[in-house]
Amino acid sequence: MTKPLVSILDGNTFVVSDNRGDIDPSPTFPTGLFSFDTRFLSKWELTVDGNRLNVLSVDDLQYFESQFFLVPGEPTHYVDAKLSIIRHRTVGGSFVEELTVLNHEDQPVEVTVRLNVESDFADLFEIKDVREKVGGTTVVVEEDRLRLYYQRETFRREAIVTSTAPAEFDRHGVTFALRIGAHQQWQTRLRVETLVEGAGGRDIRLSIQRHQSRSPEELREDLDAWLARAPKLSSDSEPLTETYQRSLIDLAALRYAPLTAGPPLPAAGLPWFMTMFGRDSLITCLQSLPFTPELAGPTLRFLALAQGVTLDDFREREPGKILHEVRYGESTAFEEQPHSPYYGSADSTPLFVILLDEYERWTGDTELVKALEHEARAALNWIDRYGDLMGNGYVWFERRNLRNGLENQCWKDSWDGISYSDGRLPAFPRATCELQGYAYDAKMRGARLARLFWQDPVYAERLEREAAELKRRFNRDFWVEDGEYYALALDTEGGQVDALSSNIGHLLWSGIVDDDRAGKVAEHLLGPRLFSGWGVRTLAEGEGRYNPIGYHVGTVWPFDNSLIAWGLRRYGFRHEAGQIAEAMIAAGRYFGGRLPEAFAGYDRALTKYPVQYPTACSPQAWSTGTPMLLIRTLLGLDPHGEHLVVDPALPVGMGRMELLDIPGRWGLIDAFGRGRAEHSRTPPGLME
Amino acid sequence: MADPTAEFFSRIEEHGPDLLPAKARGRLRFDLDRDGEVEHWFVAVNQGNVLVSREKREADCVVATEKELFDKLATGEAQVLAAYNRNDLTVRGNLPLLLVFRRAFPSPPGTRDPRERIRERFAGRRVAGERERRP
Amino acid sequence: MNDLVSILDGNTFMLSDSTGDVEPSPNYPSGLFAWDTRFLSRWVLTINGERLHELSIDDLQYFECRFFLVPGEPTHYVDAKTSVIRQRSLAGAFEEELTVLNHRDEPVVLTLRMEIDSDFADVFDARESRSLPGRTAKLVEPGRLRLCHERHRHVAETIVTSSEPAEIDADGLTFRIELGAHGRWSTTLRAIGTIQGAGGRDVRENLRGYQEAWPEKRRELREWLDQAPKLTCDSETLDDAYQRSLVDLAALQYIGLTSQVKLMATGLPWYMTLFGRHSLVTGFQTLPFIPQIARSALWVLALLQGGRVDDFRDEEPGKIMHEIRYGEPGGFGDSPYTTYYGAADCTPLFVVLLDEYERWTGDAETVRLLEYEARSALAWIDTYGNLMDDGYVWYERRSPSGLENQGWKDSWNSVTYADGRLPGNPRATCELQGYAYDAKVRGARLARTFWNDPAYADRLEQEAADLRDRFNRDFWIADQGYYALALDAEGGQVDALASNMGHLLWSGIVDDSRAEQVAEVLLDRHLFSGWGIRTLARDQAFYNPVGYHTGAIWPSDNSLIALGLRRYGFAEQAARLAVAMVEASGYFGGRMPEAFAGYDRRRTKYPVQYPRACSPHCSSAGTTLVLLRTLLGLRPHQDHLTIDPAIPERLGRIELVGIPGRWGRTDAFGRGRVHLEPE
Amino acid sequence: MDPTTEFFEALNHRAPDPLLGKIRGTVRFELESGTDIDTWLLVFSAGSVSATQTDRAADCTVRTDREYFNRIAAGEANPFAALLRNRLTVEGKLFLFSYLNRLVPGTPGAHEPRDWVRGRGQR
Repeated sequence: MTKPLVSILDGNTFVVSDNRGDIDPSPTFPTGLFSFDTRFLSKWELTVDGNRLNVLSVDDLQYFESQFFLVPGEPTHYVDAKLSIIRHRTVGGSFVEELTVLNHEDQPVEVTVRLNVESDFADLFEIKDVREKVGGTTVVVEEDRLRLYYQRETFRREAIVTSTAPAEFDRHGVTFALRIGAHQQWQTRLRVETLVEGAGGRDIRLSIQRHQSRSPEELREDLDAWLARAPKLSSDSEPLTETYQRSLIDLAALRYAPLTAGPPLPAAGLPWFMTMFGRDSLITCLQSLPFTPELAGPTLRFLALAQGVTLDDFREREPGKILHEVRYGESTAFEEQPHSPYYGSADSTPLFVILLDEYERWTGDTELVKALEHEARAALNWIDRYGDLMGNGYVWFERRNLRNGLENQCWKDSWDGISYSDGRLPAFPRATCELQGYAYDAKMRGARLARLFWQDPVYAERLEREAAELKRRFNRDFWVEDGEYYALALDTEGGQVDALSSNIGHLLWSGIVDDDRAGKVAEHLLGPRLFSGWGVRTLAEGEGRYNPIGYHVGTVWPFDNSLIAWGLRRYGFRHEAGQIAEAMIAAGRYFGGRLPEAFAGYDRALTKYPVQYPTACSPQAWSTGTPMLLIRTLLGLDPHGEHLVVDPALPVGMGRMELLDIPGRWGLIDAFGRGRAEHSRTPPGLME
Repeated sequence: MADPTAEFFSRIEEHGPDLLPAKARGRLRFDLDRDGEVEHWFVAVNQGNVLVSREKREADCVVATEKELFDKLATGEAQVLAAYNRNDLTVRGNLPLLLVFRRAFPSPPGTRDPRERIRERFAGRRVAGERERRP
Repeated sequence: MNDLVSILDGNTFMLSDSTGDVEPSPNYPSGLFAWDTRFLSRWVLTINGERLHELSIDDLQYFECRFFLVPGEPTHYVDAKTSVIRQRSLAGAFEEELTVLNHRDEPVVLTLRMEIDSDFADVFDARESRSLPGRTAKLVEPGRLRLCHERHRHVAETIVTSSEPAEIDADGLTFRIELGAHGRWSTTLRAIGTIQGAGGRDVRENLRGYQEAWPEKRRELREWLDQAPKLTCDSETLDDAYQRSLVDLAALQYIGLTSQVKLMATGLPWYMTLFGRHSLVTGFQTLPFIPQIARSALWVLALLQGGRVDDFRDEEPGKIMHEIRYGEPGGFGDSPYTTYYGAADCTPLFVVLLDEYERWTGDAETVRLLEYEARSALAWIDTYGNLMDDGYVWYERRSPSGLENQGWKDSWNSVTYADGRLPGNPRATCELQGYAYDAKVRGARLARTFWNDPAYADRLEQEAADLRDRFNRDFWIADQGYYALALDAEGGQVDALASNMGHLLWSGIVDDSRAEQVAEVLLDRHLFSGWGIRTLARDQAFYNPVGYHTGAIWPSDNSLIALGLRRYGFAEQAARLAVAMVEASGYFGGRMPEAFAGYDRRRTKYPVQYPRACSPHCSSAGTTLVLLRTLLGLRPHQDHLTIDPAIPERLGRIELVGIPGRWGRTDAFGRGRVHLEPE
Repeated sequence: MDPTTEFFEALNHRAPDPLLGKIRGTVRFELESGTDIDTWLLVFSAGSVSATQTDRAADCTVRTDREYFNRIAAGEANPFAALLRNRLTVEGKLFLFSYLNRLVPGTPGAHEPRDWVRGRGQR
């Protein structure tokens, strides 16, 4: 039986344990205390008189705080536990665990409480495929602390364990020999400090104000302030309000401060992606602009600062290119992994321009648009120069880092993400359809920026001309005549990679779809092959590689669906957009309002609940942004000049929706909407 | 030697009303097998009154078991439901009627009134009703 | 039991791990059980020798659920190429439909195997898994696997068949299957358990409802829900709890082997059989909603009323049964539980329910027909119940394997002095005296109104009044300001502070002058955790927040206390208790367990689970219904229903439509007006 | 002249570069070789940058050994990776250090992506 996992996080420092609170190395899922892509605790195992404990219940108090109620031995009916243990933990810079042992007996007891502690200092990359460490780990037992450190040349990471109550430390953990009086309790606070060594043996991260260890109180205040700034949603649909609240909190949880920039940015997802991803961050910011615009500015600045200026094959870096991923672990530090940073994605560059424009439309922050003119132009140039590998006006990708670069440099980046209808894989380079959509949108938006803020009408016209040509060419080359949808990609011979996929939904969002074809596209998206009833599948049922539990070839991705709904709305398919929103919100309900990275593509008719995708990342930034974009879509929010246009289209049964204090260039404004029919609840026993 | 089964039936014919609910009514037949030879006991219960005969007549509830076991039931050594659960006693027809009739079976031999034991144990320790309050 | 998955149908249930597999465990009775006998103790699915892992579980109905599985340990980024859907249902027989999906673009050959075994253990032996006397055989027959256990004339059998051809061996079924690209394959496995009765037939054959197919069940469930009053309220939590409770009450019904009427199984997994106490309490709780539950409880318990003195079964004439078991050990006299009578509270409660039942339904016929049994019950109170000849109800077990404590708190350590000492036997716990008092008062009404015996009525009322006086003299601890938990054999006060006192309010034996003090103590922080009232106060020697009867919180206990508070006019306190319970139920998906831990609410965000508590449990399900009754202040008054709502503001509007009773059907409506501080 | 000196000298002949945006600030480099340490001072002022060997305090100090900085200056080593493994340390304003990424050359022999695609034959 796979035990449920419990995680708490504060930016890219996080703890994942089993539901007893124990950490035990597992190859399939990273449990441990992690910070900056390094595992600082690989074992954190509590025993009482040598026995593991069993969980009665788990309180998830805050994203950075949880509490476990435990008893010794396997719980059995009718036999009462004489002891119980409460394990209260928080993470905020450092990891603090408060242990309380309660004696329920009428006489004193003597117990030995022990924590087994180990660290393998694994780089996150080494957890998926374990390998021999090059450096060495040293354990130092001191009077009042246990120090574990790892050294490889100048690279040094250290974990320091201390306890407020007297303890015996040894090489493998810490022991407390206790005598607890009748109905008394014993308590200690264990603290685990992590050290990423930099100048003068001090922690590199000290330069980041945000990194300083923060108390639960500070974190709580910070969270309250964050929630107070966000628009207030009130709605008849409990699942919707639930998922909105959850999303706001998760997005707060995922904020982290990279080494080089001040204000926090959204990390991509727990546990595999607790770092900056160009694509994920840009899309999350697009989704959340109407709600938490404070993320977009810093994200744009950071990505601009890290924009490529020179060529580098190992890192797939090119001038003007926006990064794919930054990592801070050992394998990156020693240039075995290319993530310092890695640039292997073809979509983050156009998306950078798109966000910059959308950001200005909402916030009116012309300063930033002017400040980043050079970077925006460099990005637009990249599209035509380095993106256009085949010199035929499309954006292509092919990796130059053959060791550990990504094969597919679009959002569906698993090896089998791009295939023909019959399942064959096309040769490289590949030009996926959504990339062309993004490029088109980037040019159109770039034109607006050039005209309004860069005083360069000539450049603006040129961009618009190029965009128009691209759209014409695209509708000629990508349209699959007999299937009446857009091909997933073009291959090097200009042939159509003809699988039917969710990517066509992004085309609507970008506006590259010819108006007379939009209807067909919408039909496909909501048709039985793509729409599972819980959402649009990444790949249509019946395609060669379709697999309802395939990462990019059949599962349903919430963020994907949010962009599709937005696109449908853009082309006036109000009802269809509502259908997708309804499905997502309904699905969210079964994940406690927290939409995961992805879930299985089985037909809704077949499953009462959306089926989990094995070990999907959760929370995941752009899944967190999904409910927000859906709300924007349902209410039809769009900035026009200095005003916010509201044009609600709520599905039947969603009832009333009210979004108050939407921030933007207009100050704060409210939006209202109402679904036509009231929704009725079925008793739990009778759900079909 | 005496036949516990026969004694049992003659006793309930006499004391039926004290043993059975006033409103109890119905006809039971007990088919008791002694090495292949079956003897029948027919019992008609009406307003608690009991008429016993040895006829093999139609009944609402027919109970089949071994004579040997029934002798044990008749003396209280065995219990009806336990016998039924282990399939040593089978029933056709109106099972609830047997449950009503169950009240007629005696206690296990040597059973005493629980209150007597208590009285002995606490003899002289206390007089009912009068109790000194302890702080 | 968060990591276990159960489906049930009356006293038949299947309890497996979260992948649907069954392996014997010492800590809980996993497997397919019916009539207290385990018919499947092993039911493990493998593909090419590999165990499966769950993606998710759909609980479709109480009698059917579905597992989505993949072979091997699921990992990120590596897509499973096969998935398995395992859909099971219980309706008489156990059926499991296995569907294997091939997600590859090419054909694949797989070996699917179901490992099968049965130890035919009694539900209690399942704990110690000791092997039964008698012989067990595994017979491989054409098209089926037959497992049988034989002990003397007692024969239990499990027969497993498959709709698709299988290779059958003594330890299970094997399928070698070939699936096309994206193909699917499926088979339906059927396991039937039988116990041989008259003429080798399944003793359960003649029972109505047994062997129903599940579409039939679905229809029955709809009808059941349609009969119950409709609730509309602002609180989704309350609504969930109400719906869940109605469904669980339906789920727990089974048809009695001997009585052949619908009975209430008590709690999954340990108590899937009739308990006198719980069916009486549940009958009482559900009267305003589903009166037939009370009706069948009264009838079956009357039928099984004690008829003789039997020390092994703690049986006495007129005594109402504690518990009935159908397992083999009972049959062979290894255990007294075939029909066990070791309970001192069931007998008075029987009379209490009979009267309450008539007040709601006006079914005088039943009251007349059960006169004899009711009188025998009342007689028991003064004779066998009155062990010390002092007019109180006492208990002391005579059966070596009987229960030490024969009140509702029946674990060994549940009756103690404040300092933790255990009193000697016999013991007279306070709530028993309350029940006896109430039984006499109600019995008097029945005698006068229906049995035409005013003399008897007068006598009962006289006795009740005396009892009330005596009780308030002997049980009241003046310096503490609460009632003793019990009296010991010397007449000393067993002075632990426990929830039992709340029942005294429900029975009406408390002097009006003391009611206020009692209510205060009940809602004081030592007893009231913020989620509910603890079985034992926080400052008592034996207190243990995870102690079954020494600190845990029992919903059913709280429901009777709420009724008691209402009876004495403490509407606000009752509302406070009710809303706490409702909020707790929210964390159990509306399904209140048998009990949960007694930690202070300030300390826990969620109510903490009691280890392996029974769930669903009939009188916990009944509790939600009592909470509604309490909040709306429902009381039958001759031929009318009186309504007197006391609803906390944060529960908002409550509307209960179609409340059945002697008045036909009527509605109740109330709005949140009581202001309470958050706990 | 070693790569380090070349690198810094070249900065002085560099035309004002939009890459540097509007940043102002000073970065001090301490490059030790054996016993002696030679220092360089970068001065960013509104789009232009100058490098001198003056020895004075700055907003941000970068320390490593000369031999390793030669590799950075030649585009062979990655400054950010060096920071992560503590091969190079930074004190003061980290964001100024990150502009170093914009000044150092690309990796020697890196391919123009289009050439890479065309040149597939050779691989």
